[in-house]
Amino acid sequence: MVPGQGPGPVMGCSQLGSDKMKTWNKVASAGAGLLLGTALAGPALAQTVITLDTPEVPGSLDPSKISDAGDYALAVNLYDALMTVLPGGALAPELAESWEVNEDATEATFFIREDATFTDGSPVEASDVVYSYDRLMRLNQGPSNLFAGVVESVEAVDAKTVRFTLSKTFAPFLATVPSIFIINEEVATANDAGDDAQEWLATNPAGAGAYLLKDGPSGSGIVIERDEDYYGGWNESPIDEVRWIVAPDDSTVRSLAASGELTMVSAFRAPETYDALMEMGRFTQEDTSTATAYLLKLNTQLAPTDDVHIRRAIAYATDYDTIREVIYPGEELTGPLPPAFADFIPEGLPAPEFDMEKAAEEVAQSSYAGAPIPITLGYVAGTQFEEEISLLLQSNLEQLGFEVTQQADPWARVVEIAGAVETTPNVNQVFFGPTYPSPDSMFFSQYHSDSAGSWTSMEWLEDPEIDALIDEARSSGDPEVQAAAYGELQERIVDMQADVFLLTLTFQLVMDECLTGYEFVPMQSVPSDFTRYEWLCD
Amino acid sequence: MATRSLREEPAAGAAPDAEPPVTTLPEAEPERLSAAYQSWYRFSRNPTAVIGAAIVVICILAAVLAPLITPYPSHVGAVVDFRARHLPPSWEHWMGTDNVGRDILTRVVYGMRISLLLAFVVLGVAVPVGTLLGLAAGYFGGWVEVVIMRLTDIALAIPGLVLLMAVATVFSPNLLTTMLALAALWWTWHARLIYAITRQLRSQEFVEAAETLGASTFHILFREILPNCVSALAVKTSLDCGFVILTGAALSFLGLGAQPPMPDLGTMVAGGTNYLPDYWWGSVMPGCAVLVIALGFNLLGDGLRDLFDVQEIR
Amino acid sequence: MTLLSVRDLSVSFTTYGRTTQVLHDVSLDVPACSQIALVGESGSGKSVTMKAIMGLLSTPPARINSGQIFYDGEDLLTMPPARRMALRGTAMSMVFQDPMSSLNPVFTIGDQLGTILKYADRRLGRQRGRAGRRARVAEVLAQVRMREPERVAGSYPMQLSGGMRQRVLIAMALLSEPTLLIADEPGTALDVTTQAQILKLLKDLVEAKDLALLMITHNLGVVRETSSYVYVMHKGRVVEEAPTERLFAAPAEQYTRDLIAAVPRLTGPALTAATGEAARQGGGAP
Amino acid sequence: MEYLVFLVRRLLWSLLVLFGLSVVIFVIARGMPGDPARMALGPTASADQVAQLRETMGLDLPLVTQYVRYLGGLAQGDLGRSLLTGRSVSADISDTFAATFELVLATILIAFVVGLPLGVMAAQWKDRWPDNSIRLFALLSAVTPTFLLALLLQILAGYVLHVLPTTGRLPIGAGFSADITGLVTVDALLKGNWAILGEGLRHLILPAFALAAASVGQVALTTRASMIDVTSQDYVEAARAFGVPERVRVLKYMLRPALVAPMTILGLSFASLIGNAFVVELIFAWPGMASYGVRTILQKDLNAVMGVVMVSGAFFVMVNLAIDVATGLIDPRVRLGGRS
Repeated sequence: MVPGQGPGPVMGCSQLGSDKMKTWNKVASAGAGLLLGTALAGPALAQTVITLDTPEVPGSLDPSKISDAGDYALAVNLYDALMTVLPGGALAPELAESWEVNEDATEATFFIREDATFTDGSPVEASDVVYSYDRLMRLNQGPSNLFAGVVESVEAVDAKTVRFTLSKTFAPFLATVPSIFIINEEVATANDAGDDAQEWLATNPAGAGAYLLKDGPSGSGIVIERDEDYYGGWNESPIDEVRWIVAPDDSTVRSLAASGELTMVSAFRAPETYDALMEMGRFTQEDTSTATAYLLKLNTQLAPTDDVHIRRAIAYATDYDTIREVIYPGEELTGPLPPAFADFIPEGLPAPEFDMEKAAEEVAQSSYAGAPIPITLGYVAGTQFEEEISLLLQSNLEQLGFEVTQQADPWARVVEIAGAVETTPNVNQVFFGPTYPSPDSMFFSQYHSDSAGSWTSMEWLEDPEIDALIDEARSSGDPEVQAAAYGELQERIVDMQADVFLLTLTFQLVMDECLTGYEFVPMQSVPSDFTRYEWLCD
Repeated sequence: MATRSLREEPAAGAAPDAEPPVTTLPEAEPERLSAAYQSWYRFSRNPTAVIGAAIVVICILAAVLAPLITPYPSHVGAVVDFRARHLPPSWEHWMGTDNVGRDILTRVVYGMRISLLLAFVVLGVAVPVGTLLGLAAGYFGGWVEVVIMRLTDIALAIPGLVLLMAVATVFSPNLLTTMLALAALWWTWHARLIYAITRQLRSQEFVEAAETLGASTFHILFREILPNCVSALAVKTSLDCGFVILTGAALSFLGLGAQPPMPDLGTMVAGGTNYLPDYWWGSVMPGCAVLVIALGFNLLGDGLRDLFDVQEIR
Repeated sequence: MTLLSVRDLSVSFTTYGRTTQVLHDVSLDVPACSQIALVGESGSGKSVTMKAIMGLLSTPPARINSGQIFYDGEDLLTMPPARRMALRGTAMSMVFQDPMSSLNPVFTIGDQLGTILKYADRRLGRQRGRAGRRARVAEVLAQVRMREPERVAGSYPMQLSGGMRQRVLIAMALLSEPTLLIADEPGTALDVTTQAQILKLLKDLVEAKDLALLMITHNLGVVRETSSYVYVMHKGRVVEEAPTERLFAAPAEQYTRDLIAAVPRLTGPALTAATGEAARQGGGAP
Repeated sequence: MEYLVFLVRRLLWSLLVLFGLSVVIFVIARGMPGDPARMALGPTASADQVAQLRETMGLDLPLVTQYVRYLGGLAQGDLGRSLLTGRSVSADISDTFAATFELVLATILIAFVVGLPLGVMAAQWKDRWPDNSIRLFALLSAVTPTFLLALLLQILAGYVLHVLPTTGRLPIGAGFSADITGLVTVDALLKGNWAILGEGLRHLILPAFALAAASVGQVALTTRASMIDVTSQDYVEAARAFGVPERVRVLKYMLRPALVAPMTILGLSFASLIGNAFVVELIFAWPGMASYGVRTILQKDLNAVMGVVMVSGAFFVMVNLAIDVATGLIDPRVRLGGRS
């Protein structure tokens, strides 16, 4: 029987139809590719594809090397961890269906889901967790610093049970567990060329994540596609494919959006860019408050910012409104903790104010009064808004008798000059958000002596009382003790004006009207886990 | 004798610009045209050369007189006026304003200062060094030649822009580093040029005559040979001014320029890209300024080339 | 019968915005099978005259103000360009002066001669294939006493000596069997003995083939050896003309007398010696 | 035979330059302030860890020993391990080099296909309006800052024309792997994949033209100068006197000897072409060595930076070797007389 002639089976007809359709589609897309340049992806039947821009593709897909939000955004889709973080900061099960913590919080035991599988179909077992953790610590990169000196050992109790033993009580420990992505030990060791499979894992994922690598990574982008067999299951209208296109400049982002290639735009672009995108009509903008603070870190050990009056003068000479309204969108920030940690912020912390007269009074009270005061303003080279803020501050400080030197450095150099008091500029523009959902992440990295010499702690506080308060909160399982310590910490830091609290970062998330599911997660601060998104249009 | 110019002794492969019959003419002519007149005639009839010279002179004058002629000299520093940000070109701001409300024309003129300074410093180092090494390699030959010329070969193979970026991450990127690094790579071009000329001249009679007469090496190098390199050097240096400015702009575009608030053309272009295409003037105006200076020096160099008749220099 | 006749030729040049007349009413005749010399110092206008005859003047800057150039009774200056093109390089041919620069350094001798022959054939409507051209090139090279014509044809100019290159230039002129040969100071760039060989070769060829020769030179010794009639040029004018013997015997003009006095004697023995040398080096006669 | 000698001499010569380059790069890399091991481990590492890595990296050995080790690695194509990606630098670079190579190849092609005819035309009409306009155009394209041109082209294509893509080498997710030669266009051609070939070319146009502009100007100006130089040579006059048609004179007798100069110039200025390729690659997100190079530079990933500079230098040497071979074929003077 010849299909298409006479009343054949319904199945056959529709197949024929779709076959024809496919062939036609191929021809059309080939022709269009040559002439018009429509996307080449082929038939794409009812595929939901999301395209977003990124300033760069991570150098390595290795989850043990995650050092910034961009790395994390990719890894969280390719790999799963024992636990995950929900919007609002609550911890939720992922590979582990449940966990137990012993009384003095020195042991945590995780029970892995029976049905949890890696993308190659093999089951996720306790040995994989042990391997992943040990490898993380061996490489000593990425999130390993969260565990050094805290975790004593990780052992497999049985195939599906794994126990973390801590060397001391460490209250925020559970919040750090979502940072350990679980690697498929079997695959990794099979590809280990004596380098802990670093070479192989740099370009090949071996995880239990919801997405598979489809294309890349290359200097122009990376593509991941949905794993239909993902053990965690899928929502009704999932995202089938996610493409990151490298767009180094804002102008590239805009031209990509103008030619209809973007469904979602990355954060941290210039406000002008978001305005222009919104004018294109097919995007929605969602402004979300984040847990990221934008600070001027003042070097408290270097003249003239070693004088609290000078530090206060700088705080008064900062034009917060102009910065928030014109230069960089954000909300008020009153102290070290952003509003996302509202539960821990004590009442009555004064809001910073812009008052040149008070600034002049503070200068007059300082030991540097009466002569021109040399001061260095550091920021990251090439970031336009940081330059604008630095210029704004310079013009105000010059009115107060400061002699300003601007010091723009590439990020790698900022990291380096943060290593010594003498090389750290007086004023440093830094964004800092929690790397795990706990206030401890904000305090320990920025103000504890153990963190000295890092870009996160360019204040050079090295204050024993501050250290004691942080340690107290860490080693106590009691939320009230913690809250009290955090409260006092904030009051002290605000009073000594270790930082100028510019603003709380607002995410200007611009995405296609059809895309939904974004909610802010206080970890690595990028909207990234695409299992949580849905596509609402056809 | 000692100051015969290259024009009278055309280099091998280089032909006099004039039509062949001209060389047979002078005696048939009632009045001989003076060399100066010929030069001036050629220069002035070459519109591009005149335009080039004009551009260079105007740029240098503008750069020197910047505080007097720019409309908002204070905008060189940290002046911010966010109400006036991104104003389009107008009568008050011929080139518009930048992202913090400063007058772009003012900053472009001051930026030219930096560009010109860069060119003068880089070539101020590279030309004497390259000339000395080229003279030595060409005159002494032997191992001196081998060492120097092999060094130039290696230096040519170094991708300068890439290396400079690497160097800049170690030393805080600033103008001085950029200048020194550029100079460290640029001398090879001049060394090669002077080397080629010296090798040609070394075997010529006036040099041999001087050698026979027992003139000192110093005398031969600097009194006999060097004067014959001057016209070629002038052409090369003028062309190079343009290319040093271009390279400097590319470097500062990549973030290795002067520290703010000092205006630097390449940095201004890079900063303006965030606001393209709506506020195009932020990038395009300083970019065009780079283009115009580089064009000026190139046109001038071209004109000088015709004037001195040293065709082999590109 | 007069093969080439230049009548009242005036040429001017415009350089650097000034116009200078370089030829003033120059007239000369080259009868068939004769050997004529045009002599003058640098800048006398002899090269311009030659270029005007060959149609090689660049206009501008040159301009032919007046005059005629008859070849075989036809005015070259008014004939259709195609006709003139057909004559140039074939019926009237030229031996170039500088063996160093008149050959293209990046092509083999055979390639260059072959190309010239190919287009000469095309203009004259001759049918000759690649092999035919190669044979003709080898034949002409042999005529100029090249010992291994095939090898020479496969060489690049820089692989040949100056004298050999000069002979290649003569071969080039002979390719299309011309009736008039204009020689522009052949061999002046060579050493004296080699030059003498070249002149001897040229003279032999001209006589053997019954060609008319117009020899352009500043060298009165060359004039005496190669011509039967002389035109003397000075400052763009023909100042004297006479049969060679008479000119040397009784120069009419003071300028000519000065010229003769200024030239060192090129004596017979030198020439003879040179000829002997040629016989040794250049191989046997064709 | 002479040609073979010439080739061998050039080859040995290139190896010598590469060796010199490796010394220079090594000295610069080791002379840089800052401890590479410290930088590799980041601010949280302990002194013990740093010392251990120093030992692994061989930083505690005498400099000469370190260099010999480095050279030994180079000879085997081993450039060390990248701190940024954790992979071997040679693997990283070989992943990205093909894209750079394709871009540069296209650029050289454009430079000659556009620049050569312009130069020839300008020389033919010397000092008349076509010459003047071509010269002005060539000068303008030679002095237009590459970054400015790249940005303007991107805006033009992205906002005004919407005809050409502004980033990348192929549409993202095209799923084409250039596994034969590494060049997308060539591989698409070999595999007969016309759609990919079209896309590859469309993506190549803007970056290649942005990068080629300077070279187009340079080639046009040099060709013009050397054509004019050749025009006044006696052999051209001789060809004219013997009735060789103008077309043949220009395209055969003049162009061939005139070709050497623009080719040589392009070779000598190839290092700046590579530098500009970095700028262009960054602006158009071309997945070549640039983005890798820039990122490793910013991370002070020393092995990778040395690798990128070394490979760029080797690329320069390779291209110049190829140019030597080609000019040797074109001009017997080069291969017979050698070149100083």
